[in-house]
Amino acid sequence: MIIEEEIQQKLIKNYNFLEEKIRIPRARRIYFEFPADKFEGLLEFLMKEILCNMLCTMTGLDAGDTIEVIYHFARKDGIIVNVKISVPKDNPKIKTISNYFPSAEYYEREVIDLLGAEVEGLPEGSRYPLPDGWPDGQYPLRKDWKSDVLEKENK
Amino acid sequence: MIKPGKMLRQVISSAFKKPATTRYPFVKFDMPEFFRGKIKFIPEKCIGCNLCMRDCPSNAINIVKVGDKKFKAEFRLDKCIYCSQCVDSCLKKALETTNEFELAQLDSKNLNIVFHGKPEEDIKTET
Amino acid sequence: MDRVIIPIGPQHPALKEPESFRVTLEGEKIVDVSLRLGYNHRGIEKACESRTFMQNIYLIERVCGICSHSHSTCYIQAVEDLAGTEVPKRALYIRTLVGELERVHSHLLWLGVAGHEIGFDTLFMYSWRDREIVMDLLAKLTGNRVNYGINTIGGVRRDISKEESEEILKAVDILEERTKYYIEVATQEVTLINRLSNVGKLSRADVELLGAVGPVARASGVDMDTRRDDPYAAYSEVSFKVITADNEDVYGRTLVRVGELMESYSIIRQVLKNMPDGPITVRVPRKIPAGEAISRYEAPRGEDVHFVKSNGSDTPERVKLRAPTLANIKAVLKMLKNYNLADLPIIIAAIDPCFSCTDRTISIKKLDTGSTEIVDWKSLREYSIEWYKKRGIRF
Amino acid sequence: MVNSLVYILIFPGFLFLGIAGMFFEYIDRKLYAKFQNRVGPPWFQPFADFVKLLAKENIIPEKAERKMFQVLPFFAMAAIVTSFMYVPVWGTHALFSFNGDVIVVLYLLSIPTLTFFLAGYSSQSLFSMIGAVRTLTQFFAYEVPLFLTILSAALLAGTWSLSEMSVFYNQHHWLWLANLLGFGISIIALLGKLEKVPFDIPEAETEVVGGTFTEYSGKLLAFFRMTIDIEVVVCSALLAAVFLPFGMNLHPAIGFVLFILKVLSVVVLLSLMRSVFARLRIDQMVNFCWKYIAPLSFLQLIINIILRGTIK
Repeated sequence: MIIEEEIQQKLIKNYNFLEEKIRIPRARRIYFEFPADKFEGLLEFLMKEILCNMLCTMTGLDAGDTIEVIYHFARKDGIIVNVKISVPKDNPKIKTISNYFPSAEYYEREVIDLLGAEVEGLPEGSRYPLPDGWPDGQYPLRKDWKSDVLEKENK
Repeated sequence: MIKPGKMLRQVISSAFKKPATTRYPFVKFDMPEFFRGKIKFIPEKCIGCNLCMRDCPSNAINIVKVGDKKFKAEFRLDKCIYCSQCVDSCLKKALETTNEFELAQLDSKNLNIVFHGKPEEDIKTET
Repeated sequence: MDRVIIPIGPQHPALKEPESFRVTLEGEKIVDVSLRLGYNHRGIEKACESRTFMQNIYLIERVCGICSHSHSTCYIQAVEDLAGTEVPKRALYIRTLVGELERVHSHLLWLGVAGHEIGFDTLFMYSWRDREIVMDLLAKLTGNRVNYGINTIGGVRRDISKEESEEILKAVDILEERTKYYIEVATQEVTLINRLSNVGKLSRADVELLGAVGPVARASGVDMDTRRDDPYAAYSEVSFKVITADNEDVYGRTLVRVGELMESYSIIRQVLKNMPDGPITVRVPRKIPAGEAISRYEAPRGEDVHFVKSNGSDTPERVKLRAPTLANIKAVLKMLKNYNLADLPIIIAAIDPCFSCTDRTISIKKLDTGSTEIVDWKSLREYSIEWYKKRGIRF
Repeated sequence: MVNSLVYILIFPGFLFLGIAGMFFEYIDRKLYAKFQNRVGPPWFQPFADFVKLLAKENIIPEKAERKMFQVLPFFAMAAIVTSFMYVPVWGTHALFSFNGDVIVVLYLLSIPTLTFFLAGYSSQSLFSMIGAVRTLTQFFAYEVPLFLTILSAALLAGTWSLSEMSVFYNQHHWLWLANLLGFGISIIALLGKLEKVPFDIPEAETEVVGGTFTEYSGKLLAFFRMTIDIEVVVCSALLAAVFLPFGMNLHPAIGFVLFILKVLSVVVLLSLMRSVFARLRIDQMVNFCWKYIAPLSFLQLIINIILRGTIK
């Protein structure tokens, strides 16, 4: 747990509002929340100082009034840094990180399609994973979304 | 060492061997004893706790009470995914897996199997 | 020279699953590729939200047919993390054993597919024949050839007897001999080497930039393996080498995979030798405490990542899975450029793609809105019967 | 008139060649399966495939040139059947022969390849087009060595007629051994001609779906497949007549059995070759043919010129 604590110290040193907010539930797992508007700065800090040079994946979550996006960054030695940002549901705008991690493109498209987030700066491309004829405004992973099939079966 | 036709020797020798293919429909295939195949229900042991119904990932089981401590089980084999979680969940071991795996049917109605607790007359007199 | 765009997929013999590559060709040379994923979206992540933690094991196992143990173990590790379960040692060893057997079967499968993609059908038939040994073994151990269903929250469902472990050791001996033969073939057969080497180059820098994982990364000299970096199950107690190669091409990926097969045999032997006695499962309450957990697993194809969020009830709030293929897909697009059309199948196959892991969506049967008409299975069948009737063919 | 009809329809025309083609296809598939430790198809499988395809609907793409598309399979078949008339079967003499028929046979044999190209081209589908271009590219690579080796055998015999070549080689018993190198080369070239692994590049299914035949279905495909089957017999018979010319002037029945055995040995060689190699890329194939096979066939030519000089 020594390296994890070092990372914690480094993060708190740079962003003192994170004090007491970083959770390390078990070895090699670090979780914290972060304000969305400062995220880009943190990203560079994570890449340069903490050597998180791999993006495991991105998770989109519907948390009631907000949409949460969790970025899972991995280090070479197996430590995962999970950064959660939240944006309001009525204006779900996040900035793309595909200029830092090209592999983020598909994860971001997933968040767009399934949760209705807007990703600024993402290059044009085909949608993923929903079909082209999918109606606008239907976001399957939002909690209030129900497919017709599921409704029928429940009756 | 690079050479063409490395597999030549084995290719020729396998021409004189017995083929590895099992001639399946003509030769019966023995599934291992604990293969997770069709589910068997033993009505005498069932206490109607409905744990299996709750744990089934695909809603394939329906246990109906047909009389005092008597239960009828309906299995939808077309819905079943053969995970046999119900067998694990059952506290009284009223469910068992069999290694029967040839379950294809031409009519989907035949995939609905029902295990009665007692012969039909018994149930009628009781209810 | 004129450029032509040819569609590889959604239906194409080179792809075992529907996925669409649009390839721009200049003669036989590939100059550009664009990709459309999502044909296999089955909505598993959404479906997970309406099932209990227990039921989800079987759902997630069915994300993919080949790496079913990988996905279910990865998910269960996250759930056990949340519940704070101390899984019995013996259960961890059994998980490792099944995981390695699965890796053997997946890599042998890959070897066969790779052989088929370059028109080497004999290799395909031989390696799939040998794969049957592992498949039968898995059926005997777990009760099914593909969806093993060995995992349960808090342990495993079936124990391994003495006779079974002897049987495994015997089978491993046979497989080891066969794998040595395949290594010989891979390093000596001239047509195979000609087709595989210097194809689909991906430099080390590109691997790190594009986030490729698994054998693809290791074949470019990147030394990463979740089994060693983030040990789970019993991997911290067995010794094994992480196989890497510096070829940076499809040939390197082949060598890494057959090398990993040999490592898997050694891991299986160690696991069977050191397997401790004891219980195989502990009871875990149905309701999992609220929280978030992320879990990683080195699937045969690369790193598998699962994220589980619980809200304290018996159903998860969110389950997110990332299969290795999605991480590798950017690298494929990069690898394909400037190679021959003939190399396309093997380059795509070299990442061992599993598109059904990659996509996971909703079965829409009827939605009246939208531009396309979505027809359900029954009316589609009626339509086709009608169509044939008009042409005088009756069923 | 009746004679010609019998020649064309029954022997050695469509019927005989069709049956022989199916028989050798069965042998090839069964052997290929045996080499791969499989069971393989039953004996009637090629015939069943043919009948099944005949019963299927013919689908012609809207964009395709309808006439060309429909005529080509029969055209290819006619060419290949005609060429067989000049190949000696049991005796030293073929049904028809004249001085120069070697060249006619070789050209008639290249017509099916050209029809495959045209078939791909007139289907107007992308995969067919790529397959068609590949067929043609490959054609230029293997055809020269094939021609050279057969012509060098003819050179040694000092005649341009296949029948007279047989007569010559039967008089000079051991001279056919001089052509063994040429036999090897022509087997490799034949793999290219018959589009079999490692040279099945034009119809590599994992790359270009069905190659030239992507758009073909039903009866038309059945006839194309029949053509390929017959091509195997005719090409093997040609190689057997040129490179394995012994025992030609025995009793016709023995000669016929010998002919079948010779063709069989060529077919066995072909299926053995295709089970131990991976498919090459088109550039590798052209390279291989021009770098190794073509010079070797020139060597055979030079050897035969020298031999011819010493015999006289």
